[in-house]
Amino acid sequence: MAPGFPKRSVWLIAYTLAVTLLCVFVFTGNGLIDTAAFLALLVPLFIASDFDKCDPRVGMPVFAFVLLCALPIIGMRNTFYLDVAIQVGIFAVLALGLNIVVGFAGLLDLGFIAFFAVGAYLWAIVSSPHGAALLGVGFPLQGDAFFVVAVAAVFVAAGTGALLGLPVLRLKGDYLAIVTLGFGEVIRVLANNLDKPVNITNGPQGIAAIAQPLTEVAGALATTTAPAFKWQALIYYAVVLTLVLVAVLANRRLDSSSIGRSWLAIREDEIAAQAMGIPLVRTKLIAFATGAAFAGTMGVLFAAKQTFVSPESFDFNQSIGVLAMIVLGGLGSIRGVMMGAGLVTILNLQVLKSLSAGLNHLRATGFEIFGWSFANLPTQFEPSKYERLIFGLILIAMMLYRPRGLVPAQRRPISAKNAGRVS
Amino acid sequence: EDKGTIKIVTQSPLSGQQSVAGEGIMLGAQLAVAQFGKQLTDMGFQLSLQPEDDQATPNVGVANANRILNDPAVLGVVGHYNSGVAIPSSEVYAKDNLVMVSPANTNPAITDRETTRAIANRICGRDDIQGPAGANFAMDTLKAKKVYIINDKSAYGSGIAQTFEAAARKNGANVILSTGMDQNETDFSSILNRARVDQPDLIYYGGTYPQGGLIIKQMRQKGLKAAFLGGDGLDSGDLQKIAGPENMTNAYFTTTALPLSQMPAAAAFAQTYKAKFNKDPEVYSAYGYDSARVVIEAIVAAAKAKGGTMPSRAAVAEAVRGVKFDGVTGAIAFNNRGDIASAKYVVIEAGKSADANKIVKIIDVAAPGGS
Amino acid sequence: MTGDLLLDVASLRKSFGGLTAVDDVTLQVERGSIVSVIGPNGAGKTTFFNLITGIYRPDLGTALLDGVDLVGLRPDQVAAAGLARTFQNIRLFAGMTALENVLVARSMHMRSGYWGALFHTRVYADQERSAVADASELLRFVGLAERADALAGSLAYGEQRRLEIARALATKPKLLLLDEPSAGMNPQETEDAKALILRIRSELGIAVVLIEHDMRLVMTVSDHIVVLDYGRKIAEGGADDIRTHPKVIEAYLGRGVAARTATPESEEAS
Amino acid sequence: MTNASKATARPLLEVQGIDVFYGAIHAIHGLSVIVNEGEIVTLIGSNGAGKTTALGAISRLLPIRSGDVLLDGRSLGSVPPHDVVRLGLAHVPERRRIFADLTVTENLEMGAFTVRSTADIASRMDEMFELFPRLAERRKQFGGTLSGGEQQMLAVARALMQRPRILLLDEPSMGLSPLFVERIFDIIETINKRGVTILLVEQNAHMALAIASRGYVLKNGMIVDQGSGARLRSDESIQAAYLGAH
Amino acid sequence: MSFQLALELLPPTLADGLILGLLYATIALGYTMVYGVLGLINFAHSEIFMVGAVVAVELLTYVLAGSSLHPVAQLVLAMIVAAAVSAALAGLAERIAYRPLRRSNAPKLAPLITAIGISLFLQDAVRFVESLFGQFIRPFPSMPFFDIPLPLTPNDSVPMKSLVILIVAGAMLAGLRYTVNQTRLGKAIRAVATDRMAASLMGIDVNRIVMLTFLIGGALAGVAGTLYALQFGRVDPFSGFIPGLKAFTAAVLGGIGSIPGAMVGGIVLGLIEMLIGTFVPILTNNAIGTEYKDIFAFGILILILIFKPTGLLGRPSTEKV
Ligand SMILES: Nc1ncnc2c1ncn2[C@@H]1O[C@H](COP(=O)(O)OP(=O)(O)OP(=O)(O)O)[C@@H](O)[C@H]1O
Ligand SMILES: Nc1ncnc2c1ncn2[C@@H]1O[C@H](COP(=O)(O)OP(=O)(O)OP(=O)(O)O)[C@@H](O)[C@H]1O
Ligand SMILES: CC(C)C[C@H](N)C(=O)O
Ligand SMILES: [Mg+2]
Ligand SMILES: [Mg+2]
Repeated sequence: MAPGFPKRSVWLIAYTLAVTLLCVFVFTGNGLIDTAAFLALLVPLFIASDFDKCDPRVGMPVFAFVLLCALPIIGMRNTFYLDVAIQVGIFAVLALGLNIVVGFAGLLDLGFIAFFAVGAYLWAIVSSPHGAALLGVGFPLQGDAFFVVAVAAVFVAAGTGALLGLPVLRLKGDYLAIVTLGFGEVIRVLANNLDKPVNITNGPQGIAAIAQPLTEVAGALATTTAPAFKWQALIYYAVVLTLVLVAVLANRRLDSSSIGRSWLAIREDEIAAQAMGIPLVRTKLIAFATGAAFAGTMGVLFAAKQTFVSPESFDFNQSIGVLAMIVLGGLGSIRGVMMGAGLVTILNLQVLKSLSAGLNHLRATGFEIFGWSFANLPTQFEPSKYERLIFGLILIAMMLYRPRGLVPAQRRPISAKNAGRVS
Repeated sequence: EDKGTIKIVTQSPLSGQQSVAGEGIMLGAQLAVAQFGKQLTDMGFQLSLQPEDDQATPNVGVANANRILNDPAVLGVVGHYNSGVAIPSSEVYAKDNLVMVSPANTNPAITDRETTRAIANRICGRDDIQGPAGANFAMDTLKAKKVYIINDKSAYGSGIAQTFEAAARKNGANVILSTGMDQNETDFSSILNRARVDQPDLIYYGGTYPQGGLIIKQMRQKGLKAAFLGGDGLDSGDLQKIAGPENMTNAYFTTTALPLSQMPAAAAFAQTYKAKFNKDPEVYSAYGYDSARVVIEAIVAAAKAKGGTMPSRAAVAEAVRGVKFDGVTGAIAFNNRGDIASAKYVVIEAGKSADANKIVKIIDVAAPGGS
Repeated sequence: MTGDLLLDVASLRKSFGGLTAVDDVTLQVERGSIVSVIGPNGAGKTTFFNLITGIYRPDLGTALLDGVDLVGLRPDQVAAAGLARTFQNIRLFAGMTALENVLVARSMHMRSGYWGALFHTRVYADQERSAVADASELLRFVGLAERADALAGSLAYGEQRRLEIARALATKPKLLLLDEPSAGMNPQETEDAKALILRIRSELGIAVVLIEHDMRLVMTVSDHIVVLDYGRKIAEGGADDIRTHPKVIEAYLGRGVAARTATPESEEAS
Repeated sequence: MTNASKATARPLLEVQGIDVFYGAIHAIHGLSVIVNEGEIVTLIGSNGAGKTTALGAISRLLPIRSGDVLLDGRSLGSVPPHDVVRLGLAHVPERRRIFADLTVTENLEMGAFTVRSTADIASRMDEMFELFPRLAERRKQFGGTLSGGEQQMLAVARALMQRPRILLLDEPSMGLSPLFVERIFDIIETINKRGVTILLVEQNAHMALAIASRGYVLKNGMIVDQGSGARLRSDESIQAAYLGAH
Repeated sequence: MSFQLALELLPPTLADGLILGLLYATIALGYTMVYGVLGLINFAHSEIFMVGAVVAVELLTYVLAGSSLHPVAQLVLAMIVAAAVSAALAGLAERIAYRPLRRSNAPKLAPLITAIGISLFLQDAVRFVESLFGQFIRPFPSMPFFDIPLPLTPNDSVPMKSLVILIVAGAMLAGLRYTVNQTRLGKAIRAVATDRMAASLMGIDVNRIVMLTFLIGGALAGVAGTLYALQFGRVDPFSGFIPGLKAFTAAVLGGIGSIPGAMVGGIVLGLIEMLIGTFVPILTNNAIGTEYKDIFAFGILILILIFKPTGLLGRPSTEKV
């Protein structure tokens, strides 16, 4: 690490402050400028989190400032950005969970979203009027039971993971992939069909009116400029931030521990790993259950935030989406995986939307370029229709440009000095 | 003078299999903004329409909703196409009283939930009437006794199939099979092979036309002569194209929309639509058009009430309930739950082509529960 | 044979389809001894290792390590019972550093793995530190201290062989099975390997079973030599017995080698 | 035992000052080697000296940063790896790389992939079974389940199926029984007599130098010594470093 | 359920299951071949299949409809063009999105992401092109010849198209089997599949073989697309997804990488699906409907894999320790 504060640090701090101020004063509500401002605010996060290049004495405070100050302030002005941050957080934790399974242990899981669904339905059933009808006295649980259930979900999901894992973890590589894919579909189809004979999931109608935590707090804080729903979003933001922190910590600690090395060893050579005394199924099972636990908890949060769950939110594409995040970010690289989650989510929620909204604006106002007016754009070219096409192209381009991910995983040499000492 | 920007958003599937209908809604709304937006621009507002793609997926719809919600310029939403997307998305709109006027969502839950009571509206009918209407028709007119019911496992399809089944059973129908079949499936032979043995009088389908058309086609190809009946999801010019005209016999659907050809005001609408977009209107285009008009009228009313200044979202939501006009799709007026005061439920015999569709029956029913 | 019996294999048999790769093999290893298994290519030597380490399940026979029945155990259980091995076709964790390779083999002896790591307990941290210290020591032991942070896959062949030995030693075995440790080493390096094997016994007190085609190595380090051919044991005994055993010369050594290794070096072995 | 006399002076393979890198690691520094037609040339050196890397660079498995490799005077720089075989160069790689999922027979057929005549392939295969009777016994077995030594035989036999003009051998004696080590060196000499030029990497430096006309000594990716097999074998420093204590 | 009912239902169910299975098998081959050679799950294969289907339907609707050719000739023509287009597309995908990743030593999962990218792109690109000419949901044109009933049992019949599919798909599968087992190309494919580096040492142009594999798989997907449209009567830019997923499942079920495995896996899956879809509701008196068929299908898949971890015909790995 650099001994003094390099000049770059000064720039980083100045830039961060400038963008924050700009965001606070320039934010208009929506549109390309805001998107740009918001994205500009993410740049310091990216730089500051790279402790190899950026002195942590500068990086950490900048990082904390953006997450704890700048983003919440901007988010309260426009909760959409808070919502984006929450979504990124949810997917970051999902991605970190999947990273343990795929990135560390090398088990290709194509049905990861199933555990997310388990958590979501768990909270949905115990905290909604629908569930009350099913479960009877004492239900629905109050919103604040959220925290208890979130912890319970860790174990429920981990248990589900273990239950599935036990028979199938002997399978190799892509056989495991297809079984997990099948499992993911089974969970979705079950959710879609378990409205009869006993109505557990309410089938395709989904479960609505799911309770939210800390609504009194949000209510008490409400003012005319900051109504309750904004405070509610802030609460979720805080919860998500905490969970991301926990997830990162867990990922880092596991990665550099003996269990992390066992996963890696199994990924490299199962037979040799076994011969070195690593129990194959148990070690894989731990990875599977840990990943599932991450997903289950986030499922609870997701259900609370959406206040509605239905099977469509848990289809195969979602599993693939999370996988895309971790591969795009860099398999096995914690920072990369989080960036992958951020990138995909922001791209989908915001950048592509802003782009098509921008083009639409040009069309609506009849903007001309080289004498050709955007107003002449035929409806087939309706920009908002091609967001997924562009997304597809971006995926290809990014992978070709950075085949090992945005932040490729690196094995850090362990020296006797830093052994057993990971933050 | 410039009193600020007002945006109206459409949320409908613009990509994916259902994008035809979704685009119809969006273009209808665009036409309405072009035609009626003048009232607002004359008052000094900038008005624009912002199309959003909800991809027929709840998550996407909700994410869009969150973004829209934070754009203070947005005063109303026209959407969605799928009830399954509209329900969770409207939960988001309700957080800040952003009004939603749905052109197509027939699921009862759209207007039945307390949480969205203030902001959710629709200008189409409800499945708890449409389903039973279909059942009555099946029993009374078609004299169906043995019935197969298939639904597409979507919120809409399973909902309408349920209401149909309940009413049919009440009327004494013998429901031999009631099953789901995922909306992406294209192969109905496992059900139809069995039907060849059971020989039901009627196959009811709760779902949309891409599958509905296939069921008709595969039924007839397997030599099944049974009647086919479904809900408004089948109401599309493509139904016949997919089924193949030669297979279109003994097929019916209920809908809450009069065929365009039957609507007096529709001819002019269809003409301008075609002139503007160079394509014929989809079934739900007119509904998108009228929904957007509802929003515009409500904004105008709310703005006027506030002395010509920018109205609040809550005021617009409230104003929607007072909007009254004769739209392309019929008389528009809402009850206090957001349902259209009086909806038409139409039973149609599907012809060899959409133009050959015949109206069998029109029922006028007031929405239940409202006032 | 006298003394303290460590490994006791009786009547081991394994066939693949029509081929009996190991046929009624019996072998005993005493604590602190070095036993070599030699024989022509395809004689069943590696298969023999695979049978007692749980990679394959024998069709017949027993294998006791210090009284523990190895038959039917999974490879990791065999390792836990105190039997470690190297592989003829080197099987390192290529994407991990040399040090990590060794550390992996220490996992077995680390308590409080998962939760300890998650909650970062003191016990865990101490363990981790001592594991790294031990592993570094083992790397030094095999002469790879300098390569600790190099990826195993980037090491040259001979270095990989030594790393495999270090890794196997990290499981703290009672008995170490080495499958052709000197393959790919030049004579000088083979000398080093020989010294290493002797040090494994003398310094670490671990008994060794050695599969090897380098007769100079075999003849000088072995207390006892077993010869397999077509899965069957055709001879056993001390270096001098084997060197002159006609069947062995016929099937395996050839006259040239028998003559060349006839130099009286066997004293070195003790 | 050398057959240097037989070798014509015409260079078949010329390696001209090549540099090879693994990422940032500079594994081969300006290596130059000449192999004349009909010769057996050996490369010796300790573990990690760069022998395998050198062979890989010659047969175009590894990219060359600078320098050139000429086969028969023609630069291999622009020849795609799979066409090197067609020019008559065969390579028995380290770790054997046999086709685990193909049978012994199929492995041998693959060796003659560039040959189209089935009769020709059959006769070559018979020849191999004669040289390696053990393989004949194992004809139908999957390559992956062969014993280590059997795999080694198969790797050599597969390369010979190509009837190359020059054969690169990376430790062909590895894992072979003493009896068969002698045999494999006999085989190498035999095919050399039949006109195949050979570049041999061996840890069994004694025997390698014994059959080689010339040898190069590689250390840390550089050539530190070269000369006739006989001279190197008697060189004391080389004996000390590579040939063992005596 | 009465025995009588079962007796009546079984023949058409088996017939339909077999046809479905053959279609799965034909698509599955594309997955399994590419997997065999590269160890890569080519998730874009489902869209390549879809493009084939769309092309065939377009040709039959707009180009061949007016011609006086026999319907079978029309179909075959459409099929050939569809196969060519699909093959070209598959080759393009390999060239643009996979080969560069191979060269840069990217992790095994990297091509999965480019594949998803291609899928998304193709879906919307086809939708775009199709919507230029009207709606993008395309019905298979009406060709009465293919509906001519052929007697199956005394009181049951199958349409002509079933026979056509049986013959065409069967012939394709047999042809491929021959190619891979008996020809030089087949041998090269198998060599590349086991060890690319060693294959290159044998004088095999690895890139060319990989390309050929994609082309063959793509062509098969084009054929399958045509037959699929014929059988089910409708295609759209999104109709590749489900059959693709099923075919991939079939490939794994049979033993991924194994060509006979893909065929067996496809047929087994088709039969399982059809039998369950028909009989489970009857057996459970409608308590469990047809919508559960995927649960059963995947359940059976999981069971099979637990007892046969490398699929029905997949050989256990020949790696020796
Ligand atoms: N999994 C298997 N399937 C079929 N045959 C096998 C299998 N494993 C080993 N064999 C055969 O069993 C015999 C013994 O093999 P093994 O590997 O034990 O020989 P080895 O004595 O170690 O020989 P080498 O000295 O060449 O390594 C060989 O002929 C081999 O081909
Ligand atoms: N894939 C690789 N990545 C990085 N470095 C490598 C790689 N392969 C070899 N090296 C390094 O290159 C150098 C030369 O290795 P090479 O394998 O050519 O040696 P060698 O002479 O063949 O040794 P041996 O006799 O052990 O086979 C060694 O230092 C080795 O660590
Ligand atoms: C047009 C229909 C498919 C929409 C349906 N009425 C719904 O509520 O989702
Ligand atoms: Mg062996
Ligand atoms: Mg080497």
